[in-house]
Amino acid sequence: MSHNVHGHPQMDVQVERKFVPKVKDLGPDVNWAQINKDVLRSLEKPRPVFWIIFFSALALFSFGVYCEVYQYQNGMGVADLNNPQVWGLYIATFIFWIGMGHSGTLLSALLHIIHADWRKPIYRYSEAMTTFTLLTAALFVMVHMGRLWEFYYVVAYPNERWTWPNFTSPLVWDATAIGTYLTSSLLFLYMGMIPDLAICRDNAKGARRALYKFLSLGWQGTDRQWGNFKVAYMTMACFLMPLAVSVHSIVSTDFAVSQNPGWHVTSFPPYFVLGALYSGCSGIITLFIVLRYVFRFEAYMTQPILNKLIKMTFAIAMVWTYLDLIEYATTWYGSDEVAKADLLYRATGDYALQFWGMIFCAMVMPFTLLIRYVRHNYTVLLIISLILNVGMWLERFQIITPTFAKSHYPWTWTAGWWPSWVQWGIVAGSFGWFTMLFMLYCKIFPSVSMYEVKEMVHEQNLEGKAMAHANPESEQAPVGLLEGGQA
Amino acid sequence: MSLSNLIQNWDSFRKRRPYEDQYKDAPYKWAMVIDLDSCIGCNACTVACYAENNLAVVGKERFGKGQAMHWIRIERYWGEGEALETEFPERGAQYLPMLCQQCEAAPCEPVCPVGATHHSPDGLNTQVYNRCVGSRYCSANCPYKVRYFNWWNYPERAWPNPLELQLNPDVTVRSKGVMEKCTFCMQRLRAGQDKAKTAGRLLADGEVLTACAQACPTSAITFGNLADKNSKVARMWKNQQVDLAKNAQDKSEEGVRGYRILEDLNTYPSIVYLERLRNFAA
Amino acid sequence: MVGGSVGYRQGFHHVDEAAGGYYGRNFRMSHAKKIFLWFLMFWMGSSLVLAEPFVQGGPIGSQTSDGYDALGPVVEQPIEFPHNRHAGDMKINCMYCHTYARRSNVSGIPRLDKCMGCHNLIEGVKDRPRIKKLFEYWENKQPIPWKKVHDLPDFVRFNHERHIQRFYFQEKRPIRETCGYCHGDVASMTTARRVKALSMGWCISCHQKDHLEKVGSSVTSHGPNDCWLCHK
Amino acid sequence: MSTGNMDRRDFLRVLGISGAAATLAGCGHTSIESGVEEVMSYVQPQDFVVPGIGVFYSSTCTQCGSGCGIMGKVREGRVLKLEGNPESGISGGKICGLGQAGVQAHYNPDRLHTPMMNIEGGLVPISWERANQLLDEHFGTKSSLQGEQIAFLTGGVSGHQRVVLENFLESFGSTQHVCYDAISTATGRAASKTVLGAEQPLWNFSKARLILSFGSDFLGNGVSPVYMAREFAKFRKAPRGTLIQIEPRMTLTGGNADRWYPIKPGTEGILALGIAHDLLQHPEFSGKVPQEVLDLVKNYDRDAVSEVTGIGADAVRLIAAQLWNNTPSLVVAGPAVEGHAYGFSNAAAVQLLNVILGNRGNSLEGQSEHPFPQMTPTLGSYRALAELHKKMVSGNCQALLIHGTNPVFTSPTHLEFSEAMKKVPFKVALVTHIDETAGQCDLVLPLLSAMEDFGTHIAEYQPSGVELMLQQPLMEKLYPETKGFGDILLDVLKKRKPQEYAVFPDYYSYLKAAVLKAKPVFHSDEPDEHFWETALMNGVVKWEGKPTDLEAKMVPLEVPEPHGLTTDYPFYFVPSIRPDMRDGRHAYLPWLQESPETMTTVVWDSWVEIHPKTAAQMQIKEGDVLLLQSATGSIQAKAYIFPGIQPDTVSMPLGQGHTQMGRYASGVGANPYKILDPIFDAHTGELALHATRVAIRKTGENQKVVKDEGPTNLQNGQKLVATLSADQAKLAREI
Repeated sequence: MSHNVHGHPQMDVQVERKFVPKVKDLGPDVNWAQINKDVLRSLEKPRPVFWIIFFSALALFSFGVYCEVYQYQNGMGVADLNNPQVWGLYIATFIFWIGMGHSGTLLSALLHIIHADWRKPIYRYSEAMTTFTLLTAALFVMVHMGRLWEFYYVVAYPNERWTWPNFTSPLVWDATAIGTYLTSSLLFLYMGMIPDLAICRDNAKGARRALYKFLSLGWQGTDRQWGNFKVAYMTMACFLMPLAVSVHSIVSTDFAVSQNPGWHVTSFPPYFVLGALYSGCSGIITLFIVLRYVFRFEAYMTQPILNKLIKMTFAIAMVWTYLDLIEYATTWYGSDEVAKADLLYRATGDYALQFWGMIFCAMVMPFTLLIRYVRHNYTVLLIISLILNVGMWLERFQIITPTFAKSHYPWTWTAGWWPSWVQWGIVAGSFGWFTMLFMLYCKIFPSVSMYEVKEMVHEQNLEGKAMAHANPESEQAPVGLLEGGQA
Repeated sequence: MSLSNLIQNWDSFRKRRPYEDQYKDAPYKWAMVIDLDSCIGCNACTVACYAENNLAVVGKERFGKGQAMHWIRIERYWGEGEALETEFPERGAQYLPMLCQQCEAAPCEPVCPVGATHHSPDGLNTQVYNRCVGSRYCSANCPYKVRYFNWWNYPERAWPNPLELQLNPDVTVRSKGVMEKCTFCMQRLRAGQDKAKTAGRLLADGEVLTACAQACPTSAITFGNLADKNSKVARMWKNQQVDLAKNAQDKSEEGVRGYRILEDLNTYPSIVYLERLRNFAA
Repeated sequence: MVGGSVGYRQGFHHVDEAAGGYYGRNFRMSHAKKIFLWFLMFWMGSSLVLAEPFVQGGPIGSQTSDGYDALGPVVEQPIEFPHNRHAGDMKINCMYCHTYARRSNVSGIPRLDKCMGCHNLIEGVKDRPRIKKLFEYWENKQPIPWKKVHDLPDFVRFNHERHIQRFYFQEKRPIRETCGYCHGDVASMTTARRVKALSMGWCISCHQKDHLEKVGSSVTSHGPNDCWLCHK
Repeated sequence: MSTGNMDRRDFLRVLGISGAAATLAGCGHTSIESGVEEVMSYVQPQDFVVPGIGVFYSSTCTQCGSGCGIMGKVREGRVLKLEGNPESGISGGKICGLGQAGVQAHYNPDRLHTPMMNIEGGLVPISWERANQLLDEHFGTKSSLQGEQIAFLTGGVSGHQRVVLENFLESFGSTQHVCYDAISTATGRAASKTVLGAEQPLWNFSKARLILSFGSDFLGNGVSPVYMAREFAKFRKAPRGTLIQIEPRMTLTGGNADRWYPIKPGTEGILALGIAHDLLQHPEFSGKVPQEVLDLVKNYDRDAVSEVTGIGADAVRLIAAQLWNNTPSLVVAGPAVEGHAYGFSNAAAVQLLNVILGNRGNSLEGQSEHPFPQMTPTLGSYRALAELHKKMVSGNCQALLIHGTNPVFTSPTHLEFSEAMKKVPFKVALVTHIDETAGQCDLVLPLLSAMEDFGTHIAEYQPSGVELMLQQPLMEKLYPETKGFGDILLDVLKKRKPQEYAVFPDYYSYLKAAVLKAKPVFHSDEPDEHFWETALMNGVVKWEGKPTDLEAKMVPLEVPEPHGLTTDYPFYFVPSIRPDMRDGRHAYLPWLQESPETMTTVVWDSWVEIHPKTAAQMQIKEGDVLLLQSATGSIQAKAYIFPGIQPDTVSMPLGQGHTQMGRYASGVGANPYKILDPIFDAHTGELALHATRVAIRKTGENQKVVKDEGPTNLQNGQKLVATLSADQAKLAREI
């Protein structure tokens, strides 16, 4: 029995799967009314830990703001950056955040296109994660600029100076790509929420009601609206997928088009994209566990879904590991002596700890996901997913810092350069900023897609009936059942 | 770089630079020769540069953080390989005045997001301070690491009154957040070129010198116009068998000692260094 | 405003069109380029709000008597120098007083003994308050603390010499037109006031135009296009 | 007479914020402004003054005694930059970093701008009226000071300043012009005088094929570094000459050597005799060499020399062979040779090589005769200070004027100079900055900077003929309360000798009259004004002269071995002289502080150079704070691992460790003068700078050494500085 009810019947698969007893993604006792109730409750009364998370994020963010203001007023020098070490943690963390965003798109767009229905309870927050990580990444573009008050010079627009940005610069591509990606992600997130916002509107009072009313754009759940919605949503999804791939490819060109040893690598675009998906997936696992607990989403964020997520993460981790090893191997048997020296320096030099830390966290740790206990113990899984992301952050760190530390020109090598507290403060602040935004989002908007979970429940029920009655007609879902307007 | 400009000059933008005879019809192409056998490492050039180009004195702490602003620095090496072979540097030290190489295919230029650094018609890497947003990508991509960033707001503290009266009015004092670099004393070139243009002629060889070349007590630095085949610098390039548009030089003659640093990175620098000589019989 | 300068105003007319801003030049472009430009502008329409506004006239001040928008504020000078008397009524060449313009980057404020050279001999006006002030400065050997009216940003190098040489000496344009490109018709003002945008785009608008190389010649060329020409 | 002067002063006036002057706003002022800045014009300038265009004025650099002609670029009344003056035979249009920094001495934010008086142990600003009153009290017509009771302590002074200064002393019947130089070469000069017949002969690099330098840093801080550097560059062109440098610590010049040998400090004379021993084996010498000399060198065979000096027997042979094969050669000695208890013999032994090799008349000649002996530079020595010190201690010195030298900072601890200062009732310092010595004076008078004052200078080293260098203001004075050195002395003289000096309203007019008086010497028949204007314009008046013959002789001498190392003090201590800091008088110039010392690339600090091998033995890492203990005292500095040093030697640069002299100098580094042992040259009585022995102890602290060099100082296989064998290069074919 395919999960796919209103699409295309896939008889052979159905036949095959008949013999595989499948755990259902959602429990049998989830009904529509319950969905609305659970999700809407998340907008009102989360567990107290929500406030702990929110306020510690706020505090972290405030510290980051303080650091940034300090840096803004005194100059970038407070970050202890110097002539070869021009980028420091800012660009490393920028890539990290950009990367984080990609999995949201993977879940919401790619899996939507291929009709993988298990994504439905978790794609909404993943998409939100994409949006907010992009916002955070965009912040780093600003933070790292020496004159951030002139940031608009990078944007192509007609102006009284008659100047244009330099279109050959990967940074301009970056700015364009991120801008497009952010806009599209935001739009995609918002579009997907419209039917749910209508539910919220119908259940809210006062200012919230006004907000939802404004945002739900008069959604009534008519056939015509559903029809248009589905087409638009699918179109967006198709548009977003290549965009996501291009964004991190472009970010990788920041390095790949440069001369620096260790950066001048042709395999960088896929390597970066996979790295992005990898860190994103582990980020989703983290948030999965957090949200599940904080908003009491146990019924929707279930073990079978998590299991699929973990499988996907593991697969991506392996491809990324492969690409990473490929990079080392090509450097090893290549003829670029400087790049070789750079690789050796990464592994044995001042930043060896970070290098081997990355190897351990991002290459070795994924294998723990093979252990059933790990997959089923949420605390352990939470820690492991965080470790994976630490590994991915270290990966970005060791792309940038050791290369600057030992570049082509020996006179300007730096030994043991280390960022100042201001950089750490801003990096920490960015985590606060993201968490704060994300938590606020979950508090204000439904972080689980109600209408799609309802679809899921309906399909599961149909499946159940199909199992019982072997009734092929059940594949045609009654349109009315998909209406989201009523509670 | 306005759009119409871009469209009009599309062909020239598309062309891979440098190419043979690129500056054949150009009035100027500034270039340099630095004779390492003449350089005695006295630092006159660096101080001259501080005086001419309003370079900030950063102080001990910031110098220690690697935030010095010397557009030209004298590097002192003890050996060529990875270890000093002898107990003592028996053949003296190796001095290298390192300044912006004004590469023809400069790695810094294409990566600047706002085009603050671009290639001027007379073959210089320009840096337009007020256009710079401070992404530092140029510096990240510069193999010679000769771009210097204003990590601090030096105008606030580097020239306490009345030191600021010494500042050269022809050179902008850079504030925090912009990249800066050697300009081949463009303010001198510009003034000279303008005068020459008014007089309806081109600059004569040696009429305008960079501050470093003018100060250098041993005249190790030769500066001039490579587009003028009769200039001293052009003759030296030819004599030393270095071609601007090549990334590997044909050295048919023996004993020529001109070379460009990190030439294999295809940067096509505008500065030729002449190998240091040592009498190994001594 | 003094009569008889109609020719100048006509002369200025096309200049002012060019100065009229960013979009003013598009009608000269080829069709394809125009479409491309419009498309680009449409595409980036949303970011237009970020553009620094191209201030055409704005709220500052009224129109000057010759019809230009006053773009700068009224600047109070230590002596209200009547340009209209000197350059307008008496038709003194601008460079008689701003003597450095043809040989230096800066046109220079006239040295004090330049003023005295004439005014020592003009008995008729010695009792006027402005002239009295002038004599006061002279007797104290004090330079007059004029205020800058056309003060370009510090990172800009504008070379008066080259512009005067090119347009006044080579192309033989009238001096009031040559100076008036950037300064407006000062001959109609008392103390100078900024009437031209003097923004980068405004400079380029002129640099991109073809100008005759010499009087009587049909060869044209446009201004240089190198960043470092004007930026220092 | 002085109207021309006043006119010039008018257009050297600063125009405040004018035309294109104020750039300090930098990128701050990013859009067009109206009515914010002021723009002023001159009232009555000369015709050549065009705003926006710099005018060059000639002058003379006073940063060191080399007397380089310079040109100052003046714009809108401000001097912006100094260049070499091509008219000057010494600078030839070139200039060193120290010279460039002259503008910073002028614009220095810590300059003294009012007279100061010591009241209850602290200096307080006073008015000139009060200062003049004090001067009048002590030096006026009613002054009871006589003869040796008054002394004038200076650094190198030449030209008319020296004339005025000595006339000033003479008006009291005093001849006590004491000239002190903390890095004096008096010993070397004496040795050269004895052996070669001239204190400072002319070195004709152009005629020499090989230079053998014993510790002479003629490119960095010799008698005329810019001239020497220019000549050295020619020496390196075809046919390329060879430089062999022998010294305990690699100097800037040593870094340029074709072959560099580290030698045990103080054994240079022995090595020279060893080389002489080798040379004299050649049959050409038989019968031509005095027996005393043969007797002298006979014991210095290669092996014996090698054992003492640490230089291999083969190397001795090789050096001798090189000298023999490359005549004419030039053998020079530097501070490393002189600074020992027998520095004189050491230096004389080195000079002996010149005599043996017959360099006299080829690469060595005498300087031309001097038309103005009264204006030649006074050359400082330590002994002069020591003698003054005796008088001060005995209470014979009643008034002391100090100018251009800083003995409290540079004299060694054992002299206890500041104690002696307390015994002098009236001490006047004429300075631009309050340094350690001025801080202990009773009256401190603010001088005009070198960019504001008139003067004439004559350099010690005159490459051809004699050049009278003119110094003139490049700018109106920054501080109205400052006064010229000559003016201050002239004011006193006018009171004491009105009949001679009352005609001169100021030092400028005195100077002009004096130079014009010398016009016949220059065989000029130009009108006075024209002669004077031309002289000012060129910045130099040249007196043609020819090199003279030297009377060289082979002097028998005794060169003892240096006193060895003991277990208490197991290291030779070599204070090095930085080309930019010299004895520390330039430490207040930020450009020089920030300019890396070439050999180590360290900035803003003092450091102890130590050989990697020694460092490894003692487990010293770069940045370890070391305590240097001599018999006299101890100081602390960071270790810097330096391969160009003899392993038994540690070295520290002079010039840092100021406690006064403004924000850029005070509190930077440590002062090695304070640990120098009281060892003096036996012949000249000069302080032996290189004779101290020290012990090193780690303090356990490690601090970052602030330097330009990165973690490696090797090229790592990149072709950065390539080296070619000299015989493969085709220099003659080069352009």
